[in-house]
Amino acid sequence: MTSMFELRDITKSFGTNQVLRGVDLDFEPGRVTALLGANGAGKSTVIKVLSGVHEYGGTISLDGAPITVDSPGTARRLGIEAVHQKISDGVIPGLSVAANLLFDEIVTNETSRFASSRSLLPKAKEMASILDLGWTDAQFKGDVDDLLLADQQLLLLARALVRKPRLLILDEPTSALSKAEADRLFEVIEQLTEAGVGVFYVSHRLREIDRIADELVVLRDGQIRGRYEPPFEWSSALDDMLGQTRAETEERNDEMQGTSDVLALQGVQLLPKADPLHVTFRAGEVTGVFGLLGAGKTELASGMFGAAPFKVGAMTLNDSPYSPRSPSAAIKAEVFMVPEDRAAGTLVGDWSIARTSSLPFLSAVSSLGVLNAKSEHDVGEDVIKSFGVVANSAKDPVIALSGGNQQKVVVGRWLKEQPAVMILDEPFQGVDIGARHDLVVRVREVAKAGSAVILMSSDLEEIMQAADRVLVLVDGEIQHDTYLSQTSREEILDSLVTS
Amino acid sequence: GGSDASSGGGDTDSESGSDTTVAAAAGNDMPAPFDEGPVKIAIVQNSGAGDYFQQWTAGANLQADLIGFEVQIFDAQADNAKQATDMETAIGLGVAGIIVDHGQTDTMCPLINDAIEKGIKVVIYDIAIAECAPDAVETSQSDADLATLVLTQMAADVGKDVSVGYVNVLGIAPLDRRHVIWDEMVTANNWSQDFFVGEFTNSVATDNARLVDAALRANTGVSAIFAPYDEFTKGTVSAIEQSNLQDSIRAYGIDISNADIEIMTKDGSPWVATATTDPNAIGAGVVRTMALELAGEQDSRTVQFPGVLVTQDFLRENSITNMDDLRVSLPALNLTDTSSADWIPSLEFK
Amino acid sequence: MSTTANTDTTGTKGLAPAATRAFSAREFAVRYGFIIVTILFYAFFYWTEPAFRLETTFFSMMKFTSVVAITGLGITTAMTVGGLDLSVGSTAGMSVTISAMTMVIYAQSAPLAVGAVLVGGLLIGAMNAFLIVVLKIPDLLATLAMMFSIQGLKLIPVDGQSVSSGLILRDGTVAPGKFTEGFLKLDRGFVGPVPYPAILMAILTIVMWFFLTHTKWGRVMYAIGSNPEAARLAGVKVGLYKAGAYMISGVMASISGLILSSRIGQGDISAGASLLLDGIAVALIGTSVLGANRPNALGTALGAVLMGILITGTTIRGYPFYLQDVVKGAVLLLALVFSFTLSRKKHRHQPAVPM
Amino acid sequence: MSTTANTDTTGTKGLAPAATRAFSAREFAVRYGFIIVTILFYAFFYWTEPAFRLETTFFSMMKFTSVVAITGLGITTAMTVGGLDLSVGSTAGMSVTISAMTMVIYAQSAPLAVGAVLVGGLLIGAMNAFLIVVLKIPDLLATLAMMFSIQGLKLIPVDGQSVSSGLILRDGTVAPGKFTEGFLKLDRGFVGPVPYPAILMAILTIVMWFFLTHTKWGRVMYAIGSNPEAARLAGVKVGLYKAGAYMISGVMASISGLILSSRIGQGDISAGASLLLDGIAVALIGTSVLGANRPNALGTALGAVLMGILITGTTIRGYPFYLQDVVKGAVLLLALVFSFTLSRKKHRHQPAVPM
Ligand SMILES: Nc1ncnc2c1ncn2[C@@H]1O[C@H](COP(=O)(O)OP(=O)(O)OP(=O)(O)O)[C@@H](O)[C@H]1O
Ligand SMILES: Nc1ncnc2c1ncn2[C@@H]1O[C@H](COP(=O)(O)OP(=O)(O)OP(=O)(O)O)[C@@H](O)[C@H]1O
Ligand SMILES: [Mg+2]
Ligand SMILES: [Mg+2]
Repeated sequence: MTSMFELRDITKSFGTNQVLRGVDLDFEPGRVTALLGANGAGKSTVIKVLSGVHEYGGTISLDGAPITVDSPGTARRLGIEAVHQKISDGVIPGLSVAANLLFDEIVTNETSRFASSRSLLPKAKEMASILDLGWTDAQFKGDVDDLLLADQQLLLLARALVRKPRLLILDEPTSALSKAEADRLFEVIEQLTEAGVGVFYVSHRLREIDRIADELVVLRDGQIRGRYEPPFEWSSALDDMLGQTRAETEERNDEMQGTSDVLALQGVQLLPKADPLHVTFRAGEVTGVFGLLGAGKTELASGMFGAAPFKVGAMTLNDSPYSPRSPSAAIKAEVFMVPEDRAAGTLVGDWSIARTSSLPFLSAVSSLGVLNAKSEHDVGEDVIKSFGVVANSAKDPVIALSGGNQQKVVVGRWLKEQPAVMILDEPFQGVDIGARHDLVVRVREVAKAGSAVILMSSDLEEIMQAADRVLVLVDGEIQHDTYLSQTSREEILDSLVTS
Repeated sequence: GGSDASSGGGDTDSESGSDTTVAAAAGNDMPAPFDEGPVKIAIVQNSGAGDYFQQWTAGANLQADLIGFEVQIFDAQADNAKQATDMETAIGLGVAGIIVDHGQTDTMCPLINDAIEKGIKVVIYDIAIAECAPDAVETSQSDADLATLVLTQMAADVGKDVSVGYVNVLGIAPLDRRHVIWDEMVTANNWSQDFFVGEFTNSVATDNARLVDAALRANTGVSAIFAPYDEFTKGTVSAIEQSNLQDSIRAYGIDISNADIEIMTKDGSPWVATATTDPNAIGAGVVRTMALELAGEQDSRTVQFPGVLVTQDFLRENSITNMDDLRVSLPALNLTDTSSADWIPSLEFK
Repeated sequence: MSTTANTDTTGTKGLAPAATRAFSAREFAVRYGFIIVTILFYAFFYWTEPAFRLETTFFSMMKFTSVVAITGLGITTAMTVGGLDLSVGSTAGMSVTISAMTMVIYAQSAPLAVGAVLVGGLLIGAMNAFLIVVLKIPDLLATLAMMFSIQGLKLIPVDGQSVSSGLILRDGTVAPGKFTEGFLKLDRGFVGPVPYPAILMAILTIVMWFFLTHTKWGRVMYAIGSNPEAARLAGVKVGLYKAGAYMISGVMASISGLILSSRIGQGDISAGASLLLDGIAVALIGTSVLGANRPNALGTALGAVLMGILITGTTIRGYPFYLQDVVKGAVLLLALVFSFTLSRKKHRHQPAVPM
Repeated sequence: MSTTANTDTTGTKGLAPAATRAFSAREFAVRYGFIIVTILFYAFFYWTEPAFRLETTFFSMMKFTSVVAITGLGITTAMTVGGLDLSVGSTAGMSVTISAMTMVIYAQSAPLAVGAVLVGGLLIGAMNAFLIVVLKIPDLLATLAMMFSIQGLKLIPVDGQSVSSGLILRDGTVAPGKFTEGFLKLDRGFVGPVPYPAILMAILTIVMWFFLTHTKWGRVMYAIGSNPEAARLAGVKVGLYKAGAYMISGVMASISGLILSSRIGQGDISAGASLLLDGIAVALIGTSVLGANRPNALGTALGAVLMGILITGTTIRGYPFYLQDVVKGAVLLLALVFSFTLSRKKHRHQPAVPM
């Protein structure tokens, strides 16, 4: 029998960089096919081929008949809906939330060509209800830009789900979502599969794959290296994914407990309605700040970094008053931060790895303001080596790296130094297990060497793997503060709810 | 550009100076409509910018004050469409008379006729409207006269059968009139016109300097250049100096101003002669013509203001450094007996 | 539970508060500041200058405004797709020459002249689109190059001369035709007391406003201007829409060219020179009207009206032209302070410097 | 570890192929096409026009080039921080007036005039910076407003007239001073056969090139132009650098003003009018030189030189000015095709976050 969509020997290169080398994939109605692969394996590229973004070699056939997917429009007509990895590739700032929800319908004339903004509202609400997005009218009418990252991701999902396509493609849809939101998404996916929709699901989160996938395909270096039926054989799947390497998932027994207080917050108010919070971060340990989306992690991080100074409250750094009005002030005080949104927060045009890495520390690679190309290049190479970035050389543009490798660069450039405080806001978004492991090791080294490391994440796994001490943040208030050895996953999750 | 009219005339004007004397004292009994109160008129200028129009406007203002006109000035900054709008506005204002200073025939004629139909007297300066608006009074400085004066001088200086250059732009009434004479003189003296360049941009002098400079490289052996508009002449002069040809090439222009005098009298200046009228005096003359027209004493439909020749030598001999010195040395510039009447206080610019 | 999380997260930052904030002094200034400035200026001139009160003054002001406004509408359209059209001034100038040639040199009828001009504008737009969409040249550069080219090209057939009846042709004969009465009516005609150009301006403004805000095409154009990649991924034929926007811009420019031509009554080669900067100015001012923070037709028209009020008012007060420039600049600045300094909104569709 | 995985991937996309690609015909066109065009034009005029071969022609060509080039360098600097400076033309014009006033009306020395002009340019830059950085007005709009304002303001102290010696002041006395010989030397002086302006242009080009590409300040400016938020989060004082860029732009403009003033020899009020568009044109052309795809000093200078070659060459050939515009536009287009149509470079210097 022939399956719904058949991909045969799909190839794709960017310049001389061959990313896909003959990929075969089958998608069946009502089946969830999960794709696992290291950063740069080519997952997003497969998706972009299938959704008509890239030209490609090889054949795609639908119900046995060969087809060509030459544009996103064609893909849609063929019943392929994709939610791409980058949220910024989906939402359209400047248009209302409603218009964004209905944008596909607007383009395909499923709404009247002369529809007024008002007349869009009912349909938009209907769509939002799929994911129980309880937005107010004001929000529906307002600019989509006023939504949080998470809400924007949910909007894009709703937009795709409502179309009940033949094949639904989701590229790391949960990397910005809280657990509850993710669960809701899975329920909907289950409903859709019952209705015969085929789903192509890309994620780094093994638990999610375990939960929803009917089939697991592993991609490495642009080739399929393994296919699995549930229950999935994780150890061998991870081998396929990472080549000979073996990702250690062993118990941790290396907890560090810092002694000297470095950064202390007194009466800081994170969110308008939240109680003031008092907390101290210590050198020599990794403090994980765990909280759902919108809990205030980014507020906390950008407050301490001076990117968005706290309105209420005070801070001391090594017992002297510390109130940075700008990141540059914070950096002078040796407080560093890796921001949450990689594209908007760190990537500069087509800059090479070397340039991107040296940007925060230009004085170090220049004398009397004149830059030293050599030492700059070395900085780049250093980052590549110590973080195992997949790249030819420090001259490669960061933008051409895969998501995970980009993240290694932007985290790595800060860890060359030995800061007093290192803040990482969602540093593992879209980072595969291998890459995450590398990052964790280095981060912990920095802590061991005497920095106070603060790691914000809405993914408990990440906290458990990287942190010594955990703070649970709920609506801008600290609900739980303890060392991991003295608590359990259950206790932490409870502290989320019992507030 | 100095359309600083509403600020009341000559006081802020630089080039006519403040020491003007009223020659024929104001006649005691003025004819209608001047007998009761100030008379409102409008001046609709195509462009008030540049030394020439500045002095023109200044003179007009001084004369207007003496006669008792209340003047509203419109300056279109060389934008013909804007001038049309200005004219409409002026007509709407219900003034007794409108003076139209330069502009495009096709643009202004219909509007001039509108004005005349509405009983507004119209005096125009330097637009060819004889056929299309016969009822308006057409005044002009005699461009033919100016061109003849200076080209005769040029012929005397360089003689026949020589190579000459020409800087001009056609399609602008006065320049066209000067062009006619140029053609005549070229054939008459059997000059060979090696180049004819020129462009009318918003920085005329600089841009034409570029053109002439290039032209001079392409054509060596030119012995004189005629640039019948002082902005052109300025450009020409600086181009000649660029190429260090001041000894071999003479420049001839039309019009004069403080800046021009400085350039002409500077050591080794190639600009040896220009023909001119005093823009101040002309401005005043046009206003006087309007006064006569309103009083019903202007019979002829055309008034021409004669020009005079000013040579480099003359300037040097009388050590003239600015317009005032020039006016002292050349009383003829004052045009006091053109469009004059005993009841009109006429001006002498010193 | 995630739902509750969402609702309260937005509670803390969301739009409900924004709605109430809308009545804070600051928000008020942002929304209405610009309109108030316009009214104040109008009132000021109205009380101080009797001549300004005249109906004739008002309508000749509107005539003046119309050209800038219509050009501005074109630029606005290009701005909605994230571009900018620097060729509008030259296009208007070209239209003046084309119309003059058609009627004067080829002695054709007014309708034909109008047709020729509009087609001309459409072609320029298409050419811009070709450079931008097919040859992938950034908007600013492509239209700048076009600006230079047109400026020169339009003068070749007329040997760089203004075309007016009685023109001597290359073969020495006199040009047979002239500007027809009908054509001259374009600028000089009235409906009651209202001049045609003012009516045209009103109509085009409303049409463009409806097109941009109430139709699919307008929405998609805004989308392209704000996030082209997302639009493309959603299946929008981005190139097609960009092309459309530039063609509209070209046609608008040629329409203002028609009005100019009819106003000047001859193929003035310098016509349209000042139009580009004024057009951009009003289109940019327009983005600040009613706190829209994006290019929009109504704002542009209002910007043009303010510009008209200032020019006319200061002229009647007899300010020298340089003081008029100062006032122009100062008011532009004021409008900008309202929408950018005071407004908290993010701004988009600012023509980025394209590298 | 996964590092091993890397090595095997890297093998597949090793350096060798990338290196070879650099020499594909297309890449070649992108890199050198523009320079070749320049050389071809030069050669063409050189062979066809004896007058063009003259050393004097070459240097007077350089003199005309220098003004545009220096203005372009200023615009380039503003472009590196993601902005654009529309006020350069007026600033140059203002400088002409200021220098004339200082020497003619106040009878001061040339050095003082130069000082006054440079300070003037610096202040304009600071004002632009204030509007953009403090008042948060987008660059295009802020500098547009400044353009209008300066154009008018500069004429107030001189009652809108050109300042030249012999000028009669308001109080009726004759202006005491005149353009000093020393000042006139600025444009008319030579070192050997080389005119000062050409030397000045060369020096400023090299200085700006070094500043932008080899110092940390230049590096940071590019970062800001490309992604201001990223620069800020990397500890850059964005506002400070933007201000710096606009001050440089202002000073550059005032320097070209000085040259103009010395060339015209009087306070011509219309000076600098055509400078804005030419300056932008060369700065934009510059982005395409050597496939840089970002504003850069050398490219800008080269763009100005090409412009100069075209103007001089075509004038010597006796082309009417309108044909020169056509050529200008066509060449600009050609340069653009090289760098944008043929270039495969995806990621250009472009503000990532909308203003
Ligand atoms: N537009 C592009 N231009 C050039 N190279 C690209 C482009 N997109 C992807 N690549 C390259 O293709 C390879 C695969 O990228 P892709 O995004 O598909 O990886 P991925 O599996 O999605 O990684 P991640 O898990 O980090 O998202 C990477 O090496 C990347 O450098
Ligand atoms: N740009 C903003 N303006 C105003 N309020 C905001 C803004 N961004 C977030 N908030 C508010 O701050 C709170 C925390 O948002 P934030 O983005 O910091 O969540 P978070 O804890 O960082 O989660 P994540 O980082 O995973 O998105 C939310 O309640 C949200 O309403
Ligand atoms: Mg991916
Ligand atoms: Mg966050």
